[in-house]
Amino acid sequence: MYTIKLDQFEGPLDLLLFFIKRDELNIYDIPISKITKEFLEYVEYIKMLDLEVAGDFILMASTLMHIKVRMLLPKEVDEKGEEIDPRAELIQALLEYKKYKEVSEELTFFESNQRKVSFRGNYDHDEKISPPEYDILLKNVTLFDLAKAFRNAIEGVKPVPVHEIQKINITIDEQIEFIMSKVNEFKEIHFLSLVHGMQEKIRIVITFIALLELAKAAMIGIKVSEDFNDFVLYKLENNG
Amino acid sequence: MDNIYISVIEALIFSSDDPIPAQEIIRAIKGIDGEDIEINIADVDSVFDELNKKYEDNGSSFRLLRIAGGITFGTKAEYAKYLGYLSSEKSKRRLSQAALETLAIIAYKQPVTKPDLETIRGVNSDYILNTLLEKNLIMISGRAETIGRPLFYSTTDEFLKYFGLNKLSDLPKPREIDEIMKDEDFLEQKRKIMMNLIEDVVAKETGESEENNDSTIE
Amino acid sequence: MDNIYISVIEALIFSSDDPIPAQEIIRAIKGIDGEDIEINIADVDSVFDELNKKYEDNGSSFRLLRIAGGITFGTKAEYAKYLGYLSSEKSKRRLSQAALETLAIIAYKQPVTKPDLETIRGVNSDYILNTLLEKNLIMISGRAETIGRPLFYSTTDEFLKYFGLNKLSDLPKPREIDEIMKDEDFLEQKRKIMMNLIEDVVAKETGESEENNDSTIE
Repeated sequence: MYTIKLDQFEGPLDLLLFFIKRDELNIYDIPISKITKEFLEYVEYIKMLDLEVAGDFILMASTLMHIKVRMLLPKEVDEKGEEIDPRAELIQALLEYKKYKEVSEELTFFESNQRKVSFRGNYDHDEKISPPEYDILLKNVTLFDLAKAFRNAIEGVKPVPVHEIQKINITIDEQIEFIMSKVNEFKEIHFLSLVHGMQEKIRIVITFIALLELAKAAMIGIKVSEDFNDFVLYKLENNG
Repeated sequence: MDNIYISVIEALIFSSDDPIPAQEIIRAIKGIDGEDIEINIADVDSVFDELNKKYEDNGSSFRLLRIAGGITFGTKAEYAKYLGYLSSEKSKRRLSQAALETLAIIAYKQPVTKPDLETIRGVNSDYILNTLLEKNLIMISGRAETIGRPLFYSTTDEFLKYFGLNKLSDLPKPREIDEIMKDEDFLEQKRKIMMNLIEDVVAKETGESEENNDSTIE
Repeated sequence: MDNIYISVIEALIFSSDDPIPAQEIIRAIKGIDGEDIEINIADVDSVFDELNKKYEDNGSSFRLLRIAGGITFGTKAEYAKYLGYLSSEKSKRRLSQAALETLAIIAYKQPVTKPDLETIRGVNSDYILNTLLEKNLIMISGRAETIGRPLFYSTTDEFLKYFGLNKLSDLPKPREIDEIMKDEDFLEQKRKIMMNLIEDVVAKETGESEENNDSTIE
């Protein structure tokens, strides 16, 4: 057996290509018995070395055995009546693998050349001014914008210590009326100014629910305000 | 000093990850071309001036700076707004690690509530959730039936677009990632088992089963 | 395009830590100076040539390169040995033959699944895929619709950068199988391997650091 360094081979296909090249074999007429015998010798050797890749080599050994057995049996034919060479698949696999192996050798050149190029190492001292206004990208009102504005409104209410249970008489219908009157009066009104002066959180909550109802029923419109913690209610012309 | 070293010094400053001290420049040149090369700190200093004069004369947008005992390149102030525009654009596109972690938890466990998310991450996640909502990568998708009825968070279509996914089920499964990441020991184990199996097959095919000797595999 | 933008373009490229696409340069300029500024891709292309001519004329050690669909500054090859002396980055290991082979298959067949990759290579590729993912040379790019819906792998921009390619179509064309057959002696491959060997010997002699372990070529 030739002494070859096993770690030179990337796998069983690579090893088979080596045999074919070394013995100047015709890849389309591989002497399966000979090559199988030799391959198995190497598999024994690999197993002895307990190499990680042994499993893949044994799998190939088993493929070679299959082909060897099929070569001894009567020839199979395909639908066109042509004889099937049991080696055909293996040949295809070898050529396909070789194609990429060749390219990978070319890639080594690109790698070598590129290793000679260095890129700029330090960017810490470039002068930069980041304009904050470019961070604003929002275009449409989303549920989140709405919810955030609402939360800000809630947080704007100063907590007052309350010791007695107060009953607040307020209904959604009342607030719907309240909103409609404001919207009709001003055409446009910011949510924060709408709830300005409301002392109880529940009143703001009810007002908010009321405006959601109105928006859902297309009685009013809602759009973004320049202040992203707020939004604008506006009168819809067809309801005027 | 030989004039050929002007370009070498320029290249060394350009590619150094930190401001490079003159001493280091000299060390590299002597390290490659020999200790007897004539070059000293004063040479590096005059190359510094010479290069900066060249950049000034040909209207370059960068120049050499002395920072923390070393030399480095920096762009000039007049381009600051253009560079700032790009870097703010970039930071918008780049997700921070924390955001990515949060996004990942939401993506895999959705719908998920903030308390559940914070249990997993071990830190308060208000700010990150807000950022992700603002970037439209996640959305509020409902409410849990548990105490306090916390909000559910889920990922958006924008999220799928950001990661180039067609649908949520295209996300790599944690199991698949494990499989790629599992350590070599495990692979080794698997291979040994495989070897055993294939060996049996080979032995049977070749009718040599009686000689078969499994001594290589424990 | 106004000539003042030559320096702006130079600054934008110089200050970008990734190769910057011409589109992005235009976006930054229009973002700052207004959408009505006249500048287009052809302008950026001619500034590219103009600047490179300037660097060539005044003996600069770096020049503009087109990599991964963008523009970036890179040093000229003749300074590699000096830079390698100081930088551990440059003396890091080359990719192994197994890694190159796997990358070649992914690059040409992308997106490709692990089973397909392993069929071509004939070996288990978990470990190598993990390595390439960690190095950011490949990425998970989706899922096949075939049974088991295996993950798809594709190459990254980092891959293009590693090999100094502007786009995937700049990759060397694989030979057709018929052609491979004609060249039984694999003469071309032998010549290439020899050239690479010589290159490495030269590099070592000129003092690449001893950590540089080109284990791929014996």
